[in-house]
Amino acid sequence: MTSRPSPGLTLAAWLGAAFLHIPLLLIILYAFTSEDRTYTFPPPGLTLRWFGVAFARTDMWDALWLSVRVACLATLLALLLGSLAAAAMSRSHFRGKDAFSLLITLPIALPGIVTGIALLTTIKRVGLEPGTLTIILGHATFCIVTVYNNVVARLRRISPSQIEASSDLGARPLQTFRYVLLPHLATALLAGGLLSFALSFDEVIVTTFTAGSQQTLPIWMFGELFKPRDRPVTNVVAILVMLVTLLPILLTQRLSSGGDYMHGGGKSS
Amino acid sequence: QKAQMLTSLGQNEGQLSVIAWAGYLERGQSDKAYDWVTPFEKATGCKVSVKVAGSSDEMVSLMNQGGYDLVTASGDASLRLVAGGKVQPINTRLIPSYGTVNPKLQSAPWHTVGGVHYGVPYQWGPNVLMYSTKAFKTPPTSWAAVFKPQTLADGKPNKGRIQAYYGPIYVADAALYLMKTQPALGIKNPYELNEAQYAAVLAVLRTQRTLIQRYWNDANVQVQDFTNEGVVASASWPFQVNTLKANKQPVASVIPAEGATGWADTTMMHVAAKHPNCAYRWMEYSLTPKVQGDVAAWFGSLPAVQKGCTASTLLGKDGCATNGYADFDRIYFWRTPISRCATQGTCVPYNRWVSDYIAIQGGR
Amino acid sequence: MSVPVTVSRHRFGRGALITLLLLAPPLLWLGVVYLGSLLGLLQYGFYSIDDFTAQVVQQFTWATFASLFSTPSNLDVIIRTLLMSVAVTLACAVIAFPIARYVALLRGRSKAVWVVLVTLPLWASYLVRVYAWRLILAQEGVLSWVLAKLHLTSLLDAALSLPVLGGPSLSSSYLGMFLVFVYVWLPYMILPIQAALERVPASLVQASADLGARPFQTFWRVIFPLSLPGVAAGSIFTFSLTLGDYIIPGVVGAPGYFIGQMVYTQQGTAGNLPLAAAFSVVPIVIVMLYLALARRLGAFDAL
Amino acid sequence: MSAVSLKHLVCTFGTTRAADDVTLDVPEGEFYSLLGPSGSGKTTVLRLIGGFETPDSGSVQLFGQDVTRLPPYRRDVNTVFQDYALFPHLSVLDNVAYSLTVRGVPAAERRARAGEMLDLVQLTAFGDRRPSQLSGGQRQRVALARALAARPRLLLLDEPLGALDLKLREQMQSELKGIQRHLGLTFIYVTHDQGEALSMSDRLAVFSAGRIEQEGTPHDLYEYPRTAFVADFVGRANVLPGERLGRPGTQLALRPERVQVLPAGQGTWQASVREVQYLGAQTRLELDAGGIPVQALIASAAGLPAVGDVLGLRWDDAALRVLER
Amino acid sequence: MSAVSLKHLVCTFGTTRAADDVTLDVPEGEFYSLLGPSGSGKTTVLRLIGGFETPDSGSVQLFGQDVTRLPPYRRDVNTVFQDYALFPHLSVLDNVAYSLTVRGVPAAERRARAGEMLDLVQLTAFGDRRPSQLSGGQRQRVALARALAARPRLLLLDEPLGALDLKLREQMQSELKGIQRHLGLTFIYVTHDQGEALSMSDRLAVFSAGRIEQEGTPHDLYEYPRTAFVADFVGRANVLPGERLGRPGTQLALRPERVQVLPAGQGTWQASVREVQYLGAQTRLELDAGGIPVQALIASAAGLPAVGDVLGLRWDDAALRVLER
Ligand SMILES: Nc1ncnc2c1ncn2[C@@H]1O[C@H](COP(=O)(O)OP(=O)(O)OP(=O)(O)O)[C@@H](O)[C@H]1O
Ligand SMILES: Nc1ncnc2c1ncn2[C@@H]1O[C@H](COP(=O)(O)OP(=O)(O)OP(=O)(O)O)[C@@H](O)[C@H]1O
Ligand SMILES: [Mg+2]
Ligand SMILES: [Mg+2]
Repeated sequence: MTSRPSPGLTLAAWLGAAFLHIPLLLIILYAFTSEDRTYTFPPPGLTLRWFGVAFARTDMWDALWLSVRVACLATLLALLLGSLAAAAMSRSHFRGKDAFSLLITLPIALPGIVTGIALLTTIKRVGLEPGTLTIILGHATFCIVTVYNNVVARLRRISPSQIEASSDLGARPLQTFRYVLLPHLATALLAGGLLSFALSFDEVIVTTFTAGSQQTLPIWMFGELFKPRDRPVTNVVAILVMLVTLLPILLTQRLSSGGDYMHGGGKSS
Repeated sequence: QKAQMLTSLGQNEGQLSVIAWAGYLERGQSDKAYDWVTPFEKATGCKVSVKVAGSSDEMVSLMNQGGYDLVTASGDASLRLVAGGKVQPINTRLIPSYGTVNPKLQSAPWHTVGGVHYGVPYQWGPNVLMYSTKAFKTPPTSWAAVFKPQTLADGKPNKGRIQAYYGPIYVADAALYLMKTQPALGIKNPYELNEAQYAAVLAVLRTQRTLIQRYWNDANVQVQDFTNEGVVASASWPFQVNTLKANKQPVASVIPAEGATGWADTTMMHVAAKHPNCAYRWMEYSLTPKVQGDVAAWFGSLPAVQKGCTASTLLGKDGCATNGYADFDRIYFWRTPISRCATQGTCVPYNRWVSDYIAIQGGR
Repeated sequence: MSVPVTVSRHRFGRGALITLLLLAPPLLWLGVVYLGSLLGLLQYGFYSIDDFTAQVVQQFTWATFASLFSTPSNLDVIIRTLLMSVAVTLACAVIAFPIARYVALLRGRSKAVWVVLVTLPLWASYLVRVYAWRLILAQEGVLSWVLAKLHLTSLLDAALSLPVLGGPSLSSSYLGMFLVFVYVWLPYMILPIQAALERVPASLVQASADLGARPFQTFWRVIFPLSLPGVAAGSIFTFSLTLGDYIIPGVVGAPGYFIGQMVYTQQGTAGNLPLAAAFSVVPIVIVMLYLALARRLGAFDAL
Repeated sequence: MSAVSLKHLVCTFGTTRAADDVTLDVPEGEFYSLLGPSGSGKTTVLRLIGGFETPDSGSVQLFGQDVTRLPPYRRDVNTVFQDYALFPHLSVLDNVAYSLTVRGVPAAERRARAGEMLDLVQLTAFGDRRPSQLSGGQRQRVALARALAARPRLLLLDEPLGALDLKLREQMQSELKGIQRHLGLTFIYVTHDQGEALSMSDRLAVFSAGRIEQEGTPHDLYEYPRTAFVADFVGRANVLPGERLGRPGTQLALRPERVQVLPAGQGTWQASVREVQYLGAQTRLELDAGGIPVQALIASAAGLPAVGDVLGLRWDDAALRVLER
Repeated sequence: MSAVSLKHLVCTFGTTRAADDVTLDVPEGEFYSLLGPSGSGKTTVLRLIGGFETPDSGSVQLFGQDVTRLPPYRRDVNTVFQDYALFPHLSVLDNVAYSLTVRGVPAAERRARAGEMLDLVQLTAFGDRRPSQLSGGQRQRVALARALAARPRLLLLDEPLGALDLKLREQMQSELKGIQRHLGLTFIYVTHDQGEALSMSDRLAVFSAGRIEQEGTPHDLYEYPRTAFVADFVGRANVLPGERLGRPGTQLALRPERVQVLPAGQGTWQASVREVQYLGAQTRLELDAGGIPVQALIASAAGLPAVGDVLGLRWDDAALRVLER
């Protein structure tokens, strides 16, 4: 029985999708509004002006660049720590294993403001200067879990006999890692990495507490939303980010759907 | 520890980092005409970086974090910074233009403690009563418009159409209202309230809670609320009034008979500022009449230097009048309420204002 | 079906030493730095603030924690936030389920398109989305405009006249805030549910039909219980994100404070870090309890 | 009345004809097997009967009623799935009671009837366990009890013993057969194990590439295979060219146990031993008779030849079967 | 020299003694099987030889060298895994060449040698495919070729044919045996299928609960089982109480094919037919001889009795084996 969505289900799904996307359409619409303060609906007129204004904002580009750097580095750090944790967890049982898995989940399960303030008190206590470094550390803390989850799930799917087979065929542990484990994990790492990039890229609350005088893109937007003028510029930037990120989303899609062959090592196809 | 005051200026450090209200330090990114940071950078070689803060509280916590040189603190933050030892005394001799500052502001209590100056006045402004000219056929003359339930000129009650500022400092607005309308309470200064006075003030605020549509915290959101949320009266800033008028919305503003609270911002310097020379140069530069006028034009505020009213083409010649320059004497500027107060021995301190005002907003 | 697999004692190498080496860096970061930070914050909860100097008094006291529960307005904040988090989580689950089920049933290209549709909102800036909702919810905003065109304004008025939930307009009522919360966190609920649904073997659905269950019965007795881990995983996000958010309650909704705002205001204002710390303990405790529960439901395998 | 009657069923997946003009008739009470190699379409036919696939053409009748377009839950049939498909979130008892639950049978009666079924499959004590806490053979029995609890008149079984090891499989075979007889049900049983099919079935159909190659009783199929495929799939067979046996243009099947081994020089053909496989009771010889490979099965008790020995072969002509091409 | 020599190996998991004092000696070039029911410790012993488990005590010697503490990649052994464990991300050729790749053999030579191995298993044309694009039998061959490409002197095979269907299994059995003979390698072969073990092995060990029950040639084990367990696991056996046969206090094994069926009234025992299983060449009878269940295997060609018939049974006393308790 090839289950097909029933009409009711289809309707519900489309309504849900509309709920998710109408606000996005509105954001797009208001990137073109000719009237920038009161945001009446429907907008009195449309203009391309805000794109020019947005592109001319050097502070926006600075913030964007900082966000990209922060997200990249935080993701890198999360990839490292997350994979290590996943590797450790997929090994034999050890005492405190459950506690550890709880610990890894904690930074994303606790509200950002708690994480933010907690880190801030520590940063102050050890006399660290809030800055790019502290932003990265803050972001990495809650990004670890996304990488961890992806890698752990993948490791669970790799049959242990793959690793044994490699060793059996004469591969030393590093070779096994290079030739067997890494190719298997690549897509999981990519998917986890992208997700953590996204989380870091759009994070406001933790950043508010761990940032020094630098502005990441969301912090810049926050300022801009408070600012008296040029509100549509934030919409323009939001659209920009959406367009640019569509590409990696599509990419992960590809990779994760192509991931089926990954457990095709068994007897039954 | 009390930081030592600088006695002479040295080499520029080439950098300066400032915590400021949005729009206080513009480098022409939003509008090329509004740029007073670039000229400063060109003139001094100090590269300026700005951290925008959304509230006085945020400014305090950012200063606590450290890593900044200057902050444009309002009166409700400045004394906390002084008391917390986060800012250093300013040597006014190193700021030649200090003398041009409006004399009433030069030694204002929110930045001068024991005769020592902890900053340089930057801008000020009143918290005016903004109202809809449709709902009020004649301009309201009392803050009662936002504190007392009443039926407005358009025939509908004011319930659900009133806004109030969300910051706990707004308690002072209610205190000011009582100070003038119930002299029997003996309030002498809206920032210095004993327990009995304080209780009466809270009662006023509780009554107001039933009228409130929202407590506003974002000037832009308030502009929207007046445009499409049916709000008709609120304590507000000239900025919102100007914006709404520019958008042809039917609003006007007034400083009612009781007077008004207001804010006066001071540029203050962190105790551990890493770039003190650039900081002093900025403080001097910030008093330039043209800068003062430009900021006022952009932000809808008033210059701390009288000449600022005439030195800026952006502000225009009526700018100061529009923004309420003449009302200086009727304004009770924001300061942090402290326990040891001048007028009555012991007063209710700010952290109680905070928790009680939060409770009132929550309907308690 | 779970096929019994022989698990070796040493999956990826030998001995406790390697486990320890692998574990050390993440443990150092999360266990020492992060957990240490949390404990450091907690410590402040046992301090108090001096009414006169407004300085933190570093002396052990239960008073600050006690004030959480003895001050009615503080208790209000906690209850208000909890109720909202629970409501948002339930609503997200209800709305997410059909979408997730639909996407899980799709194959090939249309599935890919839908997964992108679901994830895309996550990439549009959170702040911009929240502010966009103000436009929708305003008294003269998009929603009332549409409802007016459809002659359904009375519906909106009825909703707004609800006790507690309603208000002068959607954007200044709990109803509006609730909508925004649900909107913003919805994708976080859809994705794990969809993943869990995809793990329900098709043969179980067939077996159920074979045993005489109608499609709805199959859904209720087989598909739904088996996707609970996904719901639990998603609810960790929606629940805790609502619990700590301070931006949304500041932009839309009725005036009352939420825990996030409270923490934010208290730590900034007069530096009342002790009360802020005490307040942050509330979400910490609730989330811990919740995690323990979710763990029971197998949420950790579904995150 | 026929329990199942399939008429010209066709079911294609892409370009694969998984069921290709299948016509079948199973009388009530019969144990009927579908036998065939992997991919020959056995499961597909079973799924067509159960209602999990819709045929491209042709019809499915159950007990005289056309059900071609009915969904599974409207058919009076139950299935024991190849992977058992037990509900992991329900206890064993709840699994067994599932069909009663969805029909709204009251809890007390439900428990009683599910309990009976558990007794039947000898799992009385396991009602409270989860399926994951059972061994393979026990799971298999739960799947059976669950299907039987619905009191179907027709039970479909898709390689129900495939995952069990040899001893357990043999034990379950006789239990299954016993239950079928005891309850008088109709069983349609899919397997690729010819020994199983022969020993359990009343009748069976041999599938190849979506088609039925031959149908009949085990004895018919073993003794009178019509094609080389059936001859070799049901048991082993020597398929010999008619040229060497005086019947040019034909192929002939000869069962290995019908080949008699004699000392060299005697018998019809001479052959050399290529391989000796000791099977316990019997021993299989692989022989080379002048280029034609021949298998013979002899009792181990007799003396065994060695690889390379030359032997004489003989057979009864009545043991030869002419095959269709 | 022994290829493998295990001395008093003990390996426990928690409270399970998966290998319990296992001592074994396999000469070079032998096809040696480990036979036993599920969970009896066959895989564990294989993993101990391969180096995937470390024994709690005892030692493992390969070709005279003690390797007890060496990791798998330092042992001159290769394994064909139960689930094949092919690398899904590598092509078939790269899978086969894996052991050469990790040893740094130059690409050209690597391809050549891997190609040879593919020729050997008759998969020359499949080098560019992914494992997921192969059928079960083909995957099995790739796993074999991959293990052989490393040129081990000893090959371990863990139920390599377990998942294949019957016909394919029989075909692969003879291919495996052929390759072993052709290359002169030592094979250690794990299976729970006694037919497979008997027909392929030079010698075999029967495992039960982590211990070796009996060891010897297929003929030894079939003809002279020492315990009831071996008698019944290697082939089928009637285990009869000595009391009824004049040897009180003992148990005796009797193979079903050694039971002769006679008309009622004749023979030593009288028995009624409880079940008749047609197996093609032979037919199995389940009989009840005064409360003692007896199986008999008779040629189908003779006339078959029906359920309920009473028959006489007889056997040669030489066919009885006294079992150890
Ligand atoms: N859903 C499907 N989509 C595409 N092809 C299918 C599908 N189901 C079956 N097939 C194809 O139809 C043919 C018959 O499959 P079926 O499962 O009926 O075989 P089977 O006889 O049950 O084999 P096995 O013994 O391996 O279970 C095979 O070639 C198979 O690949
Ligand atoms: N890693 C392990 N952890 C715990 N117990 C184990 C482990 N590996 C094996 N065992 C136990 O050791 C015993 C022997 O297992 P082993 O896999 O060697 O059996 P086997 O003879 O290969 O069985 P099968 O035929 O099912 O493969 C079993 O009881 C099994 O449950
Ligand atoms: Mg099948
Ligand atoms: Mg095994």
